[in-house]
Amino acid sequence: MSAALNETAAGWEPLIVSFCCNWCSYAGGDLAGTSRMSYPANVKVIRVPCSGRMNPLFVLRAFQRGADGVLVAGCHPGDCHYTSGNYQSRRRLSAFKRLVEFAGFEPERFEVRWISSSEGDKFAEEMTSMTEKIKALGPNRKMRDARWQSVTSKV
Amino acid sequence: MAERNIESVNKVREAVSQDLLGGRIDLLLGWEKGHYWWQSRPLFARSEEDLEKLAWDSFCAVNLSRYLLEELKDHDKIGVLVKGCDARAFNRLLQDNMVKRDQVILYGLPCPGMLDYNRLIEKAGGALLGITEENGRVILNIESGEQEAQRDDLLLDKCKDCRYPDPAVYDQLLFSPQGEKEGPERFKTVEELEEMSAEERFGYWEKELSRCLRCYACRQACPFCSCRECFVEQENPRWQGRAYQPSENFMFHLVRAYHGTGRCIDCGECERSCPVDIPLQELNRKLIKDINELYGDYEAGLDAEQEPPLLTYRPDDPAAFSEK
Amino acid sequence: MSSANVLMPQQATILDITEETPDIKTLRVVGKEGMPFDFMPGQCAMLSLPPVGEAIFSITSSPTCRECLEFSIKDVGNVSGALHGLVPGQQIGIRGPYGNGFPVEKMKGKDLLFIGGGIGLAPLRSLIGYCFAHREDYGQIDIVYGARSPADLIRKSEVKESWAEEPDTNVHLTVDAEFPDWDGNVGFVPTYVSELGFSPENKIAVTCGPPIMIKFVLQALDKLKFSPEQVITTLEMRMKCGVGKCGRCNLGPVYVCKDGPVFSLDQLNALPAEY
Amino acid sequence: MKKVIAREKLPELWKSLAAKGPLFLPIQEGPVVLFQPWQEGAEINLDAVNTAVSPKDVFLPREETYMQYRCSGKQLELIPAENIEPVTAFGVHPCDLKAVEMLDKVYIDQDPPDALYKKRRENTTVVGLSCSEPDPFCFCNEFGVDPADAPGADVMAHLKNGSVLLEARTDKGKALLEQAGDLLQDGSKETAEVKDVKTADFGLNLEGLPENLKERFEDPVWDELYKSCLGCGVCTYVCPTCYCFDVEDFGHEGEGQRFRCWDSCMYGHFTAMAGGHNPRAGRKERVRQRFMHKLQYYPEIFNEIACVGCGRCLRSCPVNLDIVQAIKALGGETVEQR
Repeated sequence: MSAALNETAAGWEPLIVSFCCNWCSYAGGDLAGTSRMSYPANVKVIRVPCSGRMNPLFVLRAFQRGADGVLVAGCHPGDCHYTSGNYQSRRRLSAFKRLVEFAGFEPERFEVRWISSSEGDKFAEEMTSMTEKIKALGPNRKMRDARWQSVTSKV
Repeated sequence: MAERNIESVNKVREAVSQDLLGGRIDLLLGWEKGHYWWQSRPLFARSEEDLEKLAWDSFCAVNLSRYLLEELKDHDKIGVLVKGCDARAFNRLLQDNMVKRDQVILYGLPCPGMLDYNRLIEKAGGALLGITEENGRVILNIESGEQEAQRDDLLLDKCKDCRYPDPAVYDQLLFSPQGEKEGPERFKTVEELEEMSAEERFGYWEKELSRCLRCYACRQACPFCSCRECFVEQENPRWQGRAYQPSENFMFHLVRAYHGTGRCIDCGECERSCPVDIPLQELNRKLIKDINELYGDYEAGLDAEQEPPLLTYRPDDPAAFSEK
Repeated sequence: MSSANVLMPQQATILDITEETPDIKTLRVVGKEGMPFDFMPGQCAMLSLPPVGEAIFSITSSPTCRECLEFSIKDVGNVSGALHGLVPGQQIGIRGPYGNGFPVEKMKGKDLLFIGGGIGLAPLRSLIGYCFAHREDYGQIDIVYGARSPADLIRKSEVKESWAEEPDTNVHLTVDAEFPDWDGNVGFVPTYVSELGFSPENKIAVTCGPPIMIKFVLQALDKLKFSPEQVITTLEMRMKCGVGKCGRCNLGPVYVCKDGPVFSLDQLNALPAEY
Repeated sequence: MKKVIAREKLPELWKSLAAKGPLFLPIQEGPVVLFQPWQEGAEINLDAVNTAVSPKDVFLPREETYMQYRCSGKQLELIPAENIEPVTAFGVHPCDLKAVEMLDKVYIDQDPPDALYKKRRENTTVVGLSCSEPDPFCFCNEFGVDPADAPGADVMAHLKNGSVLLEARTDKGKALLEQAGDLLQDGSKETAEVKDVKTADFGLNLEGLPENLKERFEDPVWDELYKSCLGCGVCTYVCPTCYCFDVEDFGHEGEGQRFRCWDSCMYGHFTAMAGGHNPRAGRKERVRQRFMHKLQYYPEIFNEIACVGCGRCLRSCPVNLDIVQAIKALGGETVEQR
């Protein structure tokens, strides 16, 4: 993850880390790609087997290492490849989203979206809209490890 | 001395000694006095002599259920004195399959709430020789005489807004129940924090968490922290660094609290154990409040049969994010 | 007294890496200007490979080898695993030497019995090499070395060929079970020691290996009437500093990193058995 | 050299000291008092008997980076990165300073000296502060500490009615008072209003305890004593004489740093070896290690018990398993008491 999270030297561009469910959202991203729909290069996609695989540690580690926003994308409720993974993650990530907001993160920094494998357009839209929102919000410094920054800025 | 309870401690002793000396239990987990009258520490009683040390007074704050995790390795059947929170802790361990119901005999102690020595001292405004209690009032014996105070004003933070002072699970209830309480200010601080801007809130937590020593007392005292290996000690990947950086402080405390979602019994042992008084309970209570709002009222540890909210779902659940 | 930070490693380079067994590799290491430091057999060094970290390893080469330091390392953890993944020419950090080393002076004029198991040969090899280099100072040398299988014996050719050819030296190899290409002894090291029936007269026994082997070797030596003063072993502990400050490796008031790792059995018997 | 300063002038003094380098002192941080660096607006609390965590932080920081590394290809560059500047520690109570002297024995006197600690120690000017009111947990009298005087201080401060008497004891101390210049008035005729401070009497008898404990490693008392221990590290982190540390790297394959930080013998991973073996695998072994270190191992090497009676473990242990309980359980109790 270290290389993916470097800030570019010239000007600030937000870094969005998107954890995408292998079965729906990641495929949705593929469809967006093959259909030549464009979405911002700010988004770095990490594939997870299911949105139910999401561990809050992943999200916080992304913020520690330089993410300005984190987006989890999974199958629509009812469509989980493993039957109930996204029903579980809806509860877990709802509680987690409120907790990170309670810790002082702006609500826009952490989002969850349902994107199916046929929704290439939605994938592109959500990634674009997340990027725009984070651009408007500015860089995230909360929970970013200052030591990591000093390390990466010199590389 | 804290002489509230000569009679009640005798009653407790009577109840447990039959079982302990009769061999129905091998060990009794209770409390004994510490160096001072306002300190009580865990007692591991195996004999009549041990039982003489037994204490049950307004300073028995330590949650005993947690000790079952270790003691059940060496004992077949253990008796535990349980206050409301200790009983919920027991249910918590039961739900996590850490203990079996028939390994334990629970002696229920409806709890009037435990007193905070610092509050007593503050109230006394000087040397405090001891206290006596009657009918919800505390009489402080100070050098210049006596001073009276409302008991409710002198409780530990963790007891102030306790809603369930009566044990939710027991084999024998030793005193008459206190009844369910309102706990009107339980979420007051959470709500105040919610009112703040994101920046202010972050600043608040950054400052509070900056005191963290990473002593893990909050974790060790906690009945929901019963993992064999905590993420803190995990290697490859190493999630929790040991540096005292704000980033690492947030990592530990957010994940610790989050792991208690739908599992925290609101006993406040984490906060009471913290040597630098970080308001950890507010993180836990935030999660309790949100779970209640989103997925219906749930009090962890009240009913071991009821499915914890993060272990179940309904297809029409609401979400804290947009689902369009 | 030096004012340099003892925790600060110096730069070193890996000359080459030899695969000894499926999970043991030997690394040859040089400092910026030749040998990073002088040392005695039985001493250890901290090797570091950021960002993985630092760990302590015993030096397996003899101090008489002036070209480089050698470390035979078993892949058991983060640092050892990462070291296994390196290639020649890679730079690492090194600091040391740490510990007391073997009592080579006290051993002078004695017959020597070395008993090693598996990776436990690593510190013994340094001492054995030293004794061969000072051959006239020591009497008859017996080396008992064993491993689970022939493939788990380290430094095989050196042990079998060079050592066995040294004057007044016997090498006794053993493996735990029968193997098709193995014509040597089959049996556990402690049993083999008993069978070989060494006399304790004017002899010092030095043993190193897995804790369970050491335990039974000590029993075997006791049966052969070796007194605790005649038996020497070396201990392994988790260490962070190497200089008796970080607080992990103590047996009572004794710190394995600076007062050990080499102890005679009578010394160990007087200490809490917390190892 | 003796000087006097009015209490209301103290903030000016602190400000001027802080302008010259970091100034550590007891600061009210929410509900607790901690020994921390001064900054504008900090609420200094000199009346607190004890800071929640001992001032050892000044000499042995909870986290200290001492190396940076850079890696590219096969190249590895290791760069010393310690950053040690002159500091002032203001308001160190006699027990805590005695404890620092115990750390000195390990970190300076015992070869090889720890350069980082030594440099910090030499670079620190200590302003000791006498105690006027002990709290119920203070029991430094048991260890021969005089709450009214810290012999090792560069400057000894005594709180008086409305003023503070500052007495320089060393050249470093004199320099500190001279720097303060006009803020201080001559105090050569002043005397400290020394009270005979009596700390808690737990009825301990420490005579011969370390010697007695030598044979008690396997004593059954350990089978009971550890039971209430939760296995947290509170006692070790608040303790002024605990000094264990860990070393860890932070960074990625390209660049990063190495630091040392406090560690605790109460943690299971403290002694866990890479292969999985752990010589102190359970809470019993760890509790025994901690108390034996204080009461037997350290005294065996340095001829004094590694406790100064500051009372922090009595105050902070969530289950009241403290050193007094341990000493009593191990027979270090005056016979008449019970």
